[in-house]
Amino acid sequence: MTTVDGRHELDREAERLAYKPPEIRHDKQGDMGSDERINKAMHNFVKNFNTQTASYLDGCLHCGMCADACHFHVRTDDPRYTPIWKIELFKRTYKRQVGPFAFFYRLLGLKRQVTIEDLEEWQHLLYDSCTVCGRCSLVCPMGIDIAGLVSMARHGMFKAGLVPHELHEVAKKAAETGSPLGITPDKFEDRADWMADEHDVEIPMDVDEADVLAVMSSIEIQKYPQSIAATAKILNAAGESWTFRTDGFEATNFGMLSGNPEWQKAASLKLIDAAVKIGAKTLVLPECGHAYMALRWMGANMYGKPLPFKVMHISEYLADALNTGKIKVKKVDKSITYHDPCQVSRRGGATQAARDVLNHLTGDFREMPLGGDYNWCCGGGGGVVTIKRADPLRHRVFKLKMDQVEQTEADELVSSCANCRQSFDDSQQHFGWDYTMGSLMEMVAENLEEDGS
Amino acid sequence: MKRTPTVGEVLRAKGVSRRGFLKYCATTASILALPPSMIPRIAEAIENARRPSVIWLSFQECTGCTESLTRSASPTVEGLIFDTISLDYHHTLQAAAGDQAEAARHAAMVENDGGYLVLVDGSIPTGNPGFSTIAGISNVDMLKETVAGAAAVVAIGSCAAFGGIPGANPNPTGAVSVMDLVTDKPVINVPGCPPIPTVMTAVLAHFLTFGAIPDLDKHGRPMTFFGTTIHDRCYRRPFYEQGKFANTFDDEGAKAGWCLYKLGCKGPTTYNACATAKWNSGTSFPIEAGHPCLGCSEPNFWDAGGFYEPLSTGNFDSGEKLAGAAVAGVALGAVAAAAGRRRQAKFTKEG
Amino acid sequence: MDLLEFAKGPALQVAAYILVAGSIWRLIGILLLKEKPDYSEPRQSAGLLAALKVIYTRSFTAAPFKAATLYPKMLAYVMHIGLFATVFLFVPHIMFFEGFLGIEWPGLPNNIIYLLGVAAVVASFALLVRRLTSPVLKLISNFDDYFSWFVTVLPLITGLMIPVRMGLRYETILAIHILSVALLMIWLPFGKLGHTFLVFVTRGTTGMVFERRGAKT
Amino acid sequence: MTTEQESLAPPSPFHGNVRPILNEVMHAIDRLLETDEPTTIDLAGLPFGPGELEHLEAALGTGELSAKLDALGTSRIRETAYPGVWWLEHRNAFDEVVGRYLEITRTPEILSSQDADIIAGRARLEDQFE
Repeated sequence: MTTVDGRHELDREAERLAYKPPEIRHDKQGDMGSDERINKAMHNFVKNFNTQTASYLDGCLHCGMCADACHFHVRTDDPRYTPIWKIELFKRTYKRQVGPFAFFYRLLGLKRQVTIEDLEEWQHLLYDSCTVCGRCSLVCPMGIDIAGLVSMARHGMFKAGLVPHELHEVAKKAAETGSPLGITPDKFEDRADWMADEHDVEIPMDVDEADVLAVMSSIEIQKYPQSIAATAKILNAAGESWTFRTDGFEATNFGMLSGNPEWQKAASLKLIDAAVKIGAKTLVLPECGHAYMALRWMGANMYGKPLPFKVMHISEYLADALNTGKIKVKKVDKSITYHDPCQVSRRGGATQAARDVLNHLTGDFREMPLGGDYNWCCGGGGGVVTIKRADPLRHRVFKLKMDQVEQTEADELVSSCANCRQSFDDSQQHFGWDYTMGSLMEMVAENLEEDGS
Repeated sequence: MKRTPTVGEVLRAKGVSRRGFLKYCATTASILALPPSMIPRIAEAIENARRPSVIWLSFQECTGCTESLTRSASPTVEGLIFDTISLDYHHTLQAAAGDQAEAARHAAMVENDGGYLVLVDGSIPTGNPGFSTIAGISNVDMLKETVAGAAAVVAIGSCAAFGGIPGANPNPTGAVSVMDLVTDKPVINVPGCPPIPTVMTAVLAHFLTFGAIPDLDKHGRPMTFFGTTIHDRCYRRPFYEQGKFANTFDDEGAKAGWCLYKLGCKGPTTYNACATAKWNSGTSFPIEAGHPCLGCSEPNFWDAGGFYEPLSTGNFDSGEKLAGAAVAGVALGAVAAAAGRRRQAKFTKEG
Repeated sequence: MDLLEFAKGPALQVAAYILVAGSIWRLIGILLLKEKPDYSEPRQSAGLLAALKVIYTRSFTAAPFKAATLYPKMLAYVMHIGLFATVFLFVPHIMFFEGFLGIEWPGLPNNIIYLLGVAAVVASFALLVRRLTSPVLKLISNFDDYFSWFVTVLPLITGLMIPVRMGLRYETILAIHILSVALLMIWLPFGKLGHTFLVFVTRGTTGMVFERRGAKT
Repeated sequence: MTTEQESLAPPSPFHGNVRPILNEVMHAIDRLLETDEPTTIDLAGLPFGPGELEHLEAALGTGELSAKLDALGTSRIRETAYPGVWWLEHRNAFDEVVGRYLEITRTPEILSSQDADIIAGRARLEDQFE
């Protein structure tokens, strides 16, 4: 599928975990001719058109208000970053191929065929400059979920071999090794053992039957391994029958982010199968935004039937455990503000959970201006953080986030998404910023009242 | 050819004073809707105008137009105009009958060749010439013969102007209007069912005063009287703008004299002078009497929708065809969706 | 047959057929596409009520976006309210609807209608200026946007010309007005003006999908 | 019918068309004073609702002078309560109103004896001596 291989090594120095910048970019994968790429893109755009997407694509008024909601447009004033423009090719294909008047569009040539130049240009618009944060979906007077359409448009781009170099490599590695960072089951077990020793915590691994299956993201395993210990501490304190599984531990889903439905499905099924195997009642997702979207809201649809277990984000689990008294925390004497991961709060509906947790942790929780559902994205979601060439744009966008955080004047900044966290870390380094992003879960783990249960 | 006396001479012979003449001119200006500043010019023109010869032909008509014209008993100021014209043939009004009458017509035609006026009321049947004849002459033939030497033709009433009732659907006699048949002479239409008497006399007064036909609109009607709509000059217009309408003929709105639009008033599309000239010696006009305007001075008013249907009502068929359109929409939508799905299936297979 | 009769009769009739058939065509064409079931466990039940909720709530701008979208939103409100009032609350129009619906409803005084109509025209022109000058709108606009603007504004202008007349005869300008409405009716189902009915589908869909997740709608 | 309608008419003299006409009269008086230019308003050309003409007549009132003219029917020429504003009403021999005018002038032209009539009168007078 790809012409680049084996030239990627982890960049262990960077504040975000990623591969080193490619010496030669290969933003086209495979050796397809232009016509074939166009056909692939079009065919795989077309697969996504159903009643919901069709009504969205037919309903746009071209009012342009989505531009005012998009951080990329707000910060650059570049009209190409108008969200609905990002799906222009997708929309055009719909009108030509499947829409109610497609016959006339084709007959009269009303919508220009998509060209290879278009597709190449749109790679930048669909990947580098969209974090699928969904802010635009909230401003749209027609109620069109533009972010959802971007995700679908990526399917066509992937099949046409037009994914940005790094994102494609990461996704490919995830498909091949089960982890975008190449973390093998053995390596995961090693790091879990290390953390068990380091933090003196019992970490059940590969238990045959358990009520709760806990999973992690590679970003945490590699960069924030203390998360493994924190997860264990909390689940142990709550008295859960739980386990990690080496046959299903990776929560990230780069198949989804890069636009390959098959890889997306494979990644989700791995977790689902593991949970089913141990008879789990609950699968607790780690601090990862897109993992929540992938499994909580799309997992069952990959599975083809309802899941036989509950899927919870760790913040939801924590809120539930604290609210029911399963675990208890000491109050920290600090003011805290919270960065909402888009896929968990705005698009996932779990906005309140983190606030419940924070209110247990501090008497001085400070909501950011526009906090909660209208939160500005970290700028790194949707796979953008992996794309090196997008760094200048991403940093530019991060300014909005910095203003938002600074206005709270809070002592601590936490979030519940490792992807946001590495995006913050990277931007912090870039700007020499004061705030360091912390983890909500780790903060809970650090302040557990041991005998409180 | 004997010299016809001027109007001034006629009036003086009748013992009308200069004051009376000025009063007459003022009234004429009023009839012609000319500004009072025109009175001196009118006076001068009328003073020296000569009596034109007029031949009146009646075809498929009800004599309502003649009734309207003669409603004001002589001597009136309007009546004076008829004193100043030479009505040489009018088979309702003239004393002569039969051959004598026809002889009078021919005499007038010969004597005033190229200078006389022909007034026509009633429409002309073309289906069968036998449908309407006078003295054994079909209407078409008599019209053509009489008009040949005329200066102008005045079609009095909606039948002569546009076909009227005889010409209404299904038009059994094949009735047509004067202007359908007369194409080589100026035709002035004075429609109305009947036309306003002063308007009829005003057309004659204009011809008399200025020796020319007045400015006409696209339907051949004098702009002076048919230049604005009933609605434009209706005293109930403010109620229209305020949205105050009579909904039935006996509701409070009707009693309060509100706008009759909802009861089918055709005032907005009807060009006539009723709202200002009024009827029955200036007493009132239909809307003032509480009835919507029927639009009688407009072409084909009999066939232009119901009298009591509001103007803005569309001429829709029943809902059945709309339902048919809906069914067609469902079918087209289903076909389009099926085509879309087929394309999706094909593309999915092709990958 | 004169122009007015043509406008009131065949023109309006054909336009009505196209309006009905085209709208249903488009709706059915969308609704009969494949529909994928959602097996995810809902956070809360969200059926028709959720759809209705969002159909209503999206009529208003969420507070965080108010400042940025104030100008176009105000114009859009004025335009839509003006359009609604002129179409449905002008007494002669109500008569028109009553003619085939058999029901009537109270209208507004004409002077208020004229005022709202003029406001709608002014707002429409301001929106056009915006479309022609804003870099975003210049980029994303196409023929549909401009033509739809034209066919929407045309009946407003021709309608407002009726009381003013502008030297044209009443029945001529009325006929032109009705023909411009016919043009609007013919175009409505096919271009972006389809949002007249699609707005219920798009907002409703989003309402059901996102309320189900308990997410922000 | 009439009583009912009158009772519904507002009591203000500025009813319907009355107001703009009175306004025009006022401007005409100004013109007369400033440039000596007389004005004639033909009331027949104006749309009046029931009772409006009577309102106008009442609003203008009656002044010091009124005259009756007998020529082709009677005419009444009356100064209104506003000097310089004259109410003229022409009737035909059938006593039907054939014209109504408001003249804003010092003396309506029709009141002056006309040369033609003076000459004719003098001729008649001369005949008396024969």
